[in-house]
Amino acid sequence: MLKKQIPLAITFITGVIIVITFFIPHPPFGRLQQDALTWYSVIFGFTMLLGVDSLVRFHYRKLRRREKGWWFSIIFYGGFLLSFITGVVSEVRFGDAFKIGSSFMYFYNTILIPLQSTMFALLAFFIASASYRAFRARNIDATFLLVTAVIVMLGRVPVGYMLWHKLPNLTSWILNVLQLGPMRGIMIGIALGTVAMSLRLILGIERTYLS
Amino acid sequence: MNGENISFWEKLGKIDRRWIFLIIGLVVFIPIAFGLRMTVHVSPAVKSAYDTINRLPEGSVVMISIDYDAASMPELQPMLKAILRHCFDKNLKVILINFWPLGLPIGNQGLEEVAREYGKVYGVDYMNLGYRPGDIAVMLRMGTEIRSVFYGDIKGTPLDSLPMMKNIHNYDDIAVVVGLEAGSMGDYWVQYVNARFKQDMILGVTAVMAAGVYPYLQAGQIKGLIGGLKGAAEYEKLVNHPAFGHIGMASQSWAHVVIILFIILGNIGYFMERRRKRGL
Amino acid sequence: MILFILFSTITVKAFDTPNDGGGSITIKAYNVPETVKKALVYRKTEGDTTYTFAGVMSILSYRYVDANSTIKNGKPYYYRVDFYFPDTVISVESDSPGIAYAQWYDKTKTSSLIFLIVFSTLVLVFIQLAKKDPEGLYIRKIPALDAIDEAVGRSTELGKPTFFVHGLLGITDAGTLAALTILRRVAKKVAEYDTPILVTNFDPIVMTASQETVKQAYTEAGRPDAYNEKNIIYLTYEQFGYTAGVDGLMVREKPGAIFLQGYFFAESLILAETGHSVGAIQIAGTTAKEQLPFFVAACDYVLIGEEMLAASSYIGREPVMLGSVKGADWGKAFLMGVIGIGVVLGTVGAILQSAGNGALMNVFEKILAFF
Amino acid sequence: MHISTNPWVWIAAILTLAIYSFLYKDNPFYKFAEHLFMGLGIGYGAVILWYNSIIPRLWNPLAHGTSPSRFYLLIPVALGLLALSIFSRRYSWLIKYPLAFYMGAVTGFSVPVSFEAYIFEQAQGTILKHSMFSNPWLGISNIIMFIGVITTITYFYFSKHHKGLLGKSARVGIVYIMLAFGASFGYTVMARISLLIGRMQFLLHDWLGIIK
Repeated sequence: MLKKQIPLAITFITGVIIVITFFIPHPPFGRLQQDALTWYSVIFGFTMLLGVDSLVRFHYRKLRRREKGWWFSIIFYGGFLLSFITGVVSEVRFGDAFKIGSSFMYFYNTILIPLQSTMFALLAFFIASASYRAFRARNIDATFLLVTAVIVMLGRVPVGYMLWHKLPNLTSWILNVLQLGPMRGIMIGIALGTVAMSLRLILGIERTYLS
Repeated sequence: MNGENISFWEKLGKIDRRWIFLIIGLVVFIPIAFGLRMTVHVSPAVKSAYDTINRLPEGSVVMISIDYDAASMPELQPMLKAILRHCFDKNLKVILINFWPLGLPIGNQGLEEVAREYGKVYGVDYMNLGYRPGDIAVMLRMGTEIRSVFYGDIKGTPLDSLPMMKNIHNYDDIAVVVGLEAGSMGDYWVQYVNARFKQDMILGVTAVMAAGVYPYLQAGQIKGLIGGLKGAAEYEKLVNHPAFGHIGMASQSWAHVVIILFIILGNIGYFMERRRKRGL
Repeated sequence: MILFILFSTITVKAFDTPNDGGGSITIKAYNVPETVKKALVYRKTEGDTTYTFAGVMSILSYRYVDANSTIKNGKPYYYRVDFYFPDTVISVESDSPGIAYAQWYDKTKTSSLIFLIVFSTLVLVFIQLAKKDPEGLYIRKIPALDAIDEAVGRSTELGKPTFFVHGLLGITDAGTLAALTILRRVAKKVAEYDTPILVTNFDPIVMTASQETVKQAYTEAGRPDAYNEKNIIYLTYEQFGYTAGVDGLMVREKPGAIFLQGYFFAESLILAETGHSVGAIQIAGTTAKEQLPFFVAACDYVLIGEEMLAASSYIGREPVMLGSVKGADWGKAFLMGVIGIGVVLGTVGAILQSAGNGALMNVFEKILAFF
Repeated sequence: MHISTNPWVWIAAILTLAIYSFLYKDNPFYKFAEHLFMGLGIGYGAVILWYNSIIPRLWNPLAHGTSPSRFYLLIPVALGLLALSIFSRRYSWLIKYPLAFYMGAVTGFSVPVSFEAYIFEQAQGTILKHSMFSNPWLGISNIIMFIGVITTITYFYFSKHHKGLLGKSARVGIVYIMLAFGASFGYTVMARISLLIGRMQFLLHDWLGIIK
C-alpha cells in the first residue's frame, strides 16, 4: 500500500490536475503549472546532493584503496573544490557568478571554456571518421543516405558552387523539402508516442520507475 | 582471411581512423598557419547587409548585439570584426550590447581590437553597454529610453558622461541594429524590435541557423543576412579586408573535399572487397 | 483640418484580455494612419488624477497588453494612447474603462481539448478491448530491441562489461522513461548472464531511478544478492564533462556492448564513435531528431524516435500495453485523415479559386484556423 | 611569432592539447583533463543549481516573502528530503514519493504541450495552403514533402503487419528517412569543422602567435 498504491495515486492525481489546469486560466488553477515547475526545481536541488555524494564517494573509494590511477581522483577533487569555492565566493561578492572580474568567471573563461570547446571540436574529427565508415553503398537505403549527405556537404562550401553553380539551390531544396517532410513525420510520431506513454503512466499501466 | 589476399584497393576500405584524424587536422591547420585564402562569391543576402550599412551617413549609430558565446565564436567573431571594420572605416558610431552574459568578454575583446586598429576613442566613437538580464523586456524598454535599463556602460560609467551617448536615447537614434546570433535572441529582435519600432535590422547567424531565419529576409523584416563563416568571408571581401573568414573558408572547403574523398575511397574499398568475395 | 480628421477617426478600446487568469487588460487602437512613428500607452484608475506610463504599443498590430502587477481584477482602468506622427502628437482616450477578470476556460485551447479527448478515448477503448480479448494483438518487429539479448550475450562471451549510457535530459523526458524500460531489460539479461554492467548518469534523479530499476531487474532474475549500487554512477553536471568521462570509461573498460539511450545533444557522435573504436556492439535510441542521423551512421542498431517510446510495450507484451499502442496508432490514422482532408480541400480550393470560386477556400481556411 | 606570456593562455592551450591527445589513444594527459573537467563540472553544476533554483525559488520566498501561500513550498522540501532516503537501506523506498510526483508532473506537462507544440504545429505546416501553389514547382515540392510526412508516419505504425499498402508506404517512409538523415548529416559537417577552426585559431593566434 505505502510502497505501491500511494505513489501510483500521487502520479495519477498530479498528472490529471496538471492536464486540466492547462485549459483553466482562472486562479488558482492557472498558476498551478508554474508552481509545479517551482516544486520540481526545488526537489531537483535536493537530488543534486545525491549526485555529488555518488561522485565524491566513488573517488574516495578509489583513493582509499589506491586503485589504479588513484591520483587522478585528487585532480577530480581539485577541480570540484576550485569551481565550487570560486562560485560561492563570486556569488556572495558580486551577486552573480558570471560577472566580469569575478574569480568564477575567470576560471570559467580560462579553464572550463577551453575544455568545453575542445571536447566539442572533437566532432570535426569524428564526423569525418563516421562519414568514411558509414557512407558506403551497401544497399539501397545506405545509398540514399550517402547521396544526399555528399550533395549537401558540397553544396555548402564555395567548391560546390564552382563545380556546378546550381548546387547550392539543389542543397536548399533537399533541406527544405526532402528533409523537412520525414523530420515532421518523426516529430509527430514522437509527440503521439509521448502522449500515449503519458496516458499509460497516469493510468498506472507503465510503472517501471516504481518497480 | 589473411592479410596477403587483400589488394591495395581493398585496403582503402580499412584505413585506420587515426589517419583520417591526422589528415583532417592538417587540412584545417595548413590554410590557417600559412594564410591560404579562398575565392569567395558574394551572395545577395550579404551584399544587401553591406549596402544597408554602406548607405548610412557619417556619424550614424550602429548597435551590434552579441548574442553568442565561445562555442559559436569561430563563426561569429570574424563577422563582428568585418562589420566593425566597415563601421569604423565609414566613421559610424558603434554601440555593443550583450544578451548572452558569457559573450561579454568575447564581444568586448573583438571591439577593442578593431577599435585600436582604427585609432578610435572609447565613449566618442564606440561604447559597450554590457549585459542586463531580461531579454525581451530589455529590448522593449530600450524603445523608450536606453537609460531605463542601462544606467551605465560595461564598466559602470554613467551613460551621460560618454560624449557619444548625449543624443542617443532609444531606437529612433539608432540607424541599424546588427544581431549576431547563436540562439533564439535573433527571433526576438525581429519579432519585437523590428515589428514594434520598425527598426532596421541585419542578422548574422551561425551556419546551422541560416536556413531558419531566411524567411525574415524574404519577408523584408531584416535588411540583410550573413550566414556562417561563409557569410563572414563574403563580408570581409566586401570591406576589402580578407581576414579570418577567408582563411577559415579555405580550411572549411578543404575539409569538406577531404571528407568526400574519404567517402569515395571507402566505397572503392567496399566494392573491391565485395567483388573478391563474389569471385570466390 | 487634417489634424481634426485624424483626431476624430482614431479610436481606442480597452477590454479584458480573453482566455487568461485575470490581471491583464488589452488596449487596441483602430483607424490609425500609417504614418504613425510610435504609440505610448498611459493608464489611470479610480482615485488617480494623472495618467502613468504603461508601455509601448506595437504599431503593426496596434495592440498592447497591459499586465502590470498593479492591475486588480474587477477594478476599472482608464487608458490614454499618445500617437506620435512626424509633425504632431495625438492623444486618444479609451471610450470606456477596461476591467480585468479571470476566465474559467481558455477558448484558444479547444482544438487541443478535442484532440486530447479523441486520442485518450481511442487509447482507453483499445486498452479495454485488449483486456477482453488478448488474442490477436500484434506489434511489428523492432530489430533494435530484439538485438538487446544478442548484444549482452556477446559481451558476456567476450568477458567484457556492458555499458548503459543515459542521455542528458531528466526524468521529465519521455525518452528518458523509455530508456529506463530498456535498462530494465538489459539489467535482467546482465543478471541472468552474470556479467558486469555500468550505468552512467547525467541527472541525479535518473540515477536514483536507475538504481531502483536495476535492483528490481536483479530481483526478477532471481539474483538480488548480485546487485551492486556502485555500478550505477553519476558522472558530472556538464555536457562535455560527461562526454569526456564516458569516453574515458569506454576506452579503459572496453565494454562489449554499449547502450546509448535517452535524449542526447551534440555529444551523440563523440560517444558513438568512441564506442565503435573499442569494438562494442552499439544500440542507440533517442527522441532527439537532430542526433538520429549520427546514431544511424555510427551505431549497429538504432531506435528511431517513437520506436523507443514503444519499447515498454514491445518488451513487456502485456495486453494492456499493446492495446494502448493500438489506440495510439488509430490516433495516428485520425491525424493523417485530418491532414489528408486538409490537403485535398486546400488543393481543390486553390484550383477552384484560380478558376474564380472561393467558397471551398473559405471552408478550408476555417479548418486551418481550427489548429 | 609572439608566443603568449599569459600563464592562463598556456593552461588553456595545454588542456586543449591534452584533450586532442585522446584522438591518438588514451593517455595520462587526457585522463588529467578528463578528471579535472568532471570535477569542475560537478562543482559548477552545484553552484549554478543552488543559485538559480534553491536561493530564488525556495530561500528568498520563505525567508523574505510575505504571501501565506509561500508555506506550500515546504511540500517540495519534504519531497526533496524523502529523496535523500536513499541513503538509508530500510527507508530507501520512500524515494518513490518524489518520483511519483515527478512522473505525474511530467505527464501533466507533456500531454498538452505535445499537442500544441508538435502535433498541431507540424500538421498545420503540412496541410497545403493556397500560397504553396503560387507556382507549379513549389506545388510539386510541397506534394513531395507531404508524401514524406505521411509515409514516415506509417513507418511508425506498430499494431499492424507492414504488408500490402501499409508495407509499401512504410518502405517509402524509410527511403525518405534515409534521405533526410543524409541531408542532416551533411548539413552539420560545416558547423563541426568550424569548431576545429576555432580551436586552431586559439592555438596558432592566442597561444603561439603564428598568425595575426
